[in-house]
Amino acid sequence: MNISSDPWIWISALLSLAIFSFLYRDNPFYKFAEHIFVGVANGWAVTFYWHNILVPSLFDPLFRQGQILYIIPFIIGMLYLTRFIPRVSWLVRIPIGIYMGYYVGVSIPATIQALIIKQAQGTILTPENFQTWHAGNMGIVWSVILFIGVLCTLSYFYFSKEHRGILGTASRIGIIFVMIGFGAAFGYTVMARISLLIGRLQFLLGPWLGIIQ
Amino acid sequence: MKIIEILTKIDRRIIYLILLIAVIVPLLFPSPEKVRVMPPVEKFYYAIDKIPEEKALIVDFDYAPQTAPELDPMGFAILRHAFKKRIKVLVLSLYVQPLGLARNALTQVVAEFNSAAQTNADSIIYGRDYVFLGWQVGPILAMLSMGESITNFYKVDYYGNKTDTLPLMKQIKNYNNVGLLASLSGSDIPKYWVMYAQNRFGLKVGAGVTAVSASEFYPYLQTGQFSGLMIGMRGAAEYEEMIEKNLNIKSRKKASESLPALTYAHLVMIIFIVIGNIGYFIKRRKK
Amino acid sequence: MKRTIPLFLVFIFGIMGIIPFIIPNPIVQGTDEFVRNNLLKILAAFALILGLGSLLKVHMDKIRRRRQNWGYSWVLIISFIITSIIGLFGGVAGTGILPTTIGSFSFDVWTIYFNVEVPLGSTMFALLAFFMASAAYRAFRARSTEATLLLASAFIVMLGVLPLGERISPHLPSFAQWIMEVPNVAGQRGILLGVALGALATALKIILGIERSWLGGGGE
Amino acid sequence: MTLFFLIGIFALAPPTAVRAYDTPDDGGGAVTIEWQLSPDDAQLDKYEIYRSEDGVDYEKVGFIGAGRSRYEDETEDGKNYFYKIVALMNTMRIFSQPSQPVMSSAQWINRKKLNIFVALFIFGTFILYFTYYARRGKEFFIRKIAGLQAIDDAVGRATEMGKPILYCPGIGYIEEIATIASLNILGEVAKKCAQYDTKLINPHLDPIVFTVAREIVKESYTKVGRPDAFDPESVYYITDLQFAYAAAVDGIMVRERPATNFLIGWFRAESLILAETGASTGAVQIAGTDQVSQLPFFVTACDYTLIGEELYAASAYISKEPLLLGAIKGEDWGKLIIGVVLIAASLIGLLTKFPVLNLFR
Repeated sequence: MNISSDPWIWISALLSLAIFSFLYRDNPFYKFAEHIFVGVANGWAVTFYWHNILVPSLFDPLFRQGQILYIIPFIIGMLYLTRFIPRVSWLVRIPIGIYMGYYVGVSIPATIQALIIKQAQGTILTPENFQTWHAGNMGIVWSVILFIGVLCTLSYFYFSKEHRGILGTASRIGIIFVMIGFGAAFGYTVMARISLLIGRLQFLLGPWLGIIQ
Repeated sequence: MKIIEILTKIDRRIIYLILLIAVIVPLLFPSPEKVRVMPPVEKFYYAIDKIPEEKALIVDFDYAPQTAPELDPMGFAILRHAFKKRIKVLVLSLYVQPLGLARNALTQVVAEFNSAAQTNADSIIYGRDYVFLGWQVGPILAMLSMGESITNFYKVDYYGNKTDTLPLMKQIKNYNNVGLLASLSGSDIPKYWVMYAQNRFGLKVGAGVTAVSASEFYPYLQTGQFSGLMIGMRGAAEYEEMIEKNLNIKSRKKASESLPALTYAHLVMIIFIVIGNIGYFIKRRKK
Repeated sequence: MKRTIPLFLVFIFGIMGIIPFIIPNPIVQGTDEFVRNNLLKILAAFALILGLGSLLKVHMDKIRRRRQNWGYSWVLIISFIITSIIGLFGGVAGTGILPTTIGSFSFDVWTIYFNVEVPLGSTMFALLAFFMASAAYRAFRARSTEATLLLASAFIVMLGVLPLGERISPHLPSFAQWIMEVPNVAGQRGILLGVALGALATALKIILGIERSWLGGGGE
Repeated sequence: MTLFFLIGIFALAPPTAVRAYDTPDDGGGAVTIEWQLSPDDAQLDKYEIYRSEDGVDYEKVGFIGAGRSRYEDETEDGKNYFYKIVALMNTMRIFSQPSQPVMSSAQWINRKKLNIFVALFIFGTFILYFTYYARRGKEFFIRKIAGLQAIDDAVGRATEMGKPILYCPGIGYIEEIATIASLNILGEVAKKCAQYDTKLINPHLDPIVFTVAREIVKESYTKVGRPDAFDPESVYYITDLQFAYAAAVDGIMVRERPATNFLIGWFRAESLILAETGASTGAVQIAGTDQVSQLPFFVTACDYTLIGEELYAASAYISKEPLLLGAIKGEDWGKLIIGVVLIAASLIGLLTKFPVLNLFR
């Protein structure tokens, strides 16, 4: 045992324990720690927005180098502040409109290609796709299962008809695929959460208490 | 019947305690475990390994402290791999919270290599072998702009140097000079790299993700949109295994050390699910 | 006007986002890059005002009206102000006008990040491991065919990802891998295609001004 | 042996068939050079690319590893260039024959991306067509959705037991489709509560969602003729912190013991905490989200779960909002088209030699 003498390590350890205390029940220590978390996270963000973005990309060119055109993005950006001034609060829609318009615009072709066309390409039954599994002759079987699975899952999310007859059967098969997928996600999530706990305990047992390396 | 009665009414504090013990005890006696390397990680490894010498690797650190224990080992392993193979590296974060973790991983791995280096050629030198682009606002803007010109979007690097004065950035102008982008993220960022950088500019993308989103990302691996996929602590352990076996990198294997604890904790989970269900079925039969 | 101008901007910038995908000509690409690097990037930075502004407003309100637990709002605001002052005036490299060390004790923005932010953030999610354990015992029941299937596939994957699975049977990890690659991909892809269509519909409606909920309140 | 080896070196063969052409589908400023690998490729260190503007003086512009036969060079548009490829081994350099002159230029259309715009046109037309008709008052059929049918029973059960109903809209902002869908369903649940005179509890994380929700609930009470029964305290704001919110909702579940918990909206990691606590109190739970990673917890711990798009469809179904109904209908046609295209493309891929996958790049 070699308990740390660094005050910062003690601060981190005590804050960690304050969060863990939530397991017993919600309590003042936990509330205190959670509010600090949000405060510090935002302070950190402000720091880097200022030093990394606003100063080099806007204030330096505008005020030091006299590139007067930068006044335009500056003014549009400042309109975000109108959100908190009720009488002119509609002006906030201008920067939001510009940014959201562009963001939504670029997402349209990107969504079609990456999430629809490419996904369809991987599903189509062709000799090339059978090879992608590196499973020899079984590749054909896997491709067929995948193909049927995708069609059936799609039919589960088809809302324009009652699920009877063929559509009913297909959607019942579809939900089986969905549930197997959720099961896999569930199993992996167990691993994810435990990994995070391990990471935290490694810190508490290591740098703080000095029990492990 | 008494036992069943007890088993169906375990207090949750007892459950917490059992889980805690199952994790702590294996941590007290650390022994890194070996894992079999599965195809998704193997693909990832070779995608980095085969980056031609005129191209660079971009490592995108995009996980917040919340998911760092899963993703940190991946970042370390990839950086070790790249520096050992003398692949040029650019490091960046698209969000501001992960920036600290990116800097931490980079400085640690560089120090590791430079403390063992004998000559200037052996060392990992800033501006020649790697550049820390840091963080600029607007994730999707960055993904799109770097396709035209990296230095126009990242005008200054993390340390405030003008990027167009760095020797490495004279060779690496845009995605045409990038062999692979490794995106380590606790959320959907790897998907956005595919949507924006890959579709428009043909960038190859490898993804390191938390185990929570594993099943969501597999469809992109099958279509080849991801050149590799590394999932959670197990994926990181596989990568550690790969670099040790192939490149003889002997360093701390954080993920592999955690595997025994992971195993016992999983067993605890499985046992609790089984007990819970046994109780449920007995109760239902009684009714 | 309060609606027309924003809707017009959404439309124009939406089209500007789509066009460069198909027209590689340097005039188009150059304009696109210019707008991104000089206007949109700065707007993205200013957007922090929105988030930060509402956060502070909510907590000031809480303090003013003495709502339940209003004292903690002070904790949030004070920790925000302290971190900001240290960050803004101490600088990110510790070279600002504000000294960030007293003797051997340093309190620059990095130290705060690694010793406050990182432990708090990672512990918060580590809690979930415990909730997962109690949920495993109390809630995860094979109460329907669907839930049974889900649990079965979860069991195989949970064992398959561990080195232990390898010892039980070398086929177990391969089987888990197969589940991820074949049935899981089929189910996920079916969901994904539907979600992509939904996103596409919403995006089109926003650009064309049919979907206007983003305008929020604030008058006609 | 040595002699043989030397002959091997001296006979180092150059790359052949050097072909340079303007890189297609780009914005100009690039030329692609392709060549046949040298027969001695296996022994080479790399290839170097030499360029000339007059066909006489060549300068090195780049290099590429052995085994590769394609290089893209940066050029100035409108200028003629000649290329030679050099096979390099140690210090030996063997030059190929020069390429034909080539000039780069910018294109106006990227033909590789045309498929995206065809798809955009098809999907866009369907979505906009149905949205348009829905706004003009045409009604569309949407199938019944299991979770929704349970709402009636759930409210009835709560009334019989004299217990409240908890409606948790998740932690999303107002922009999320899931949050909007959840508010639509909330409106309907509130109507039922007003009719049966059941207490509704509706806690919030986001101040804006909270404001909107209060209006919606109030309106629902008015619509069924019970404006007096609306309790403004039933819709309230708790906090904007994720886990603090989860803790508070957990507290409500344990103290008030609602007969039914609705967990519908945009959820992250707190989904597990809420669903588990709810299940342990014995409440009937109806959940729904489009966050795929949270769905497994809802499916195992809740009685009914609206999965992904089902949530959107449910909100369209229950609210009868034409914009939502039109979109769902358009998306259904989109799915139908995807299904048909998948089948047709597979038939072409299996029965003919047509490279059908190339259409889906």
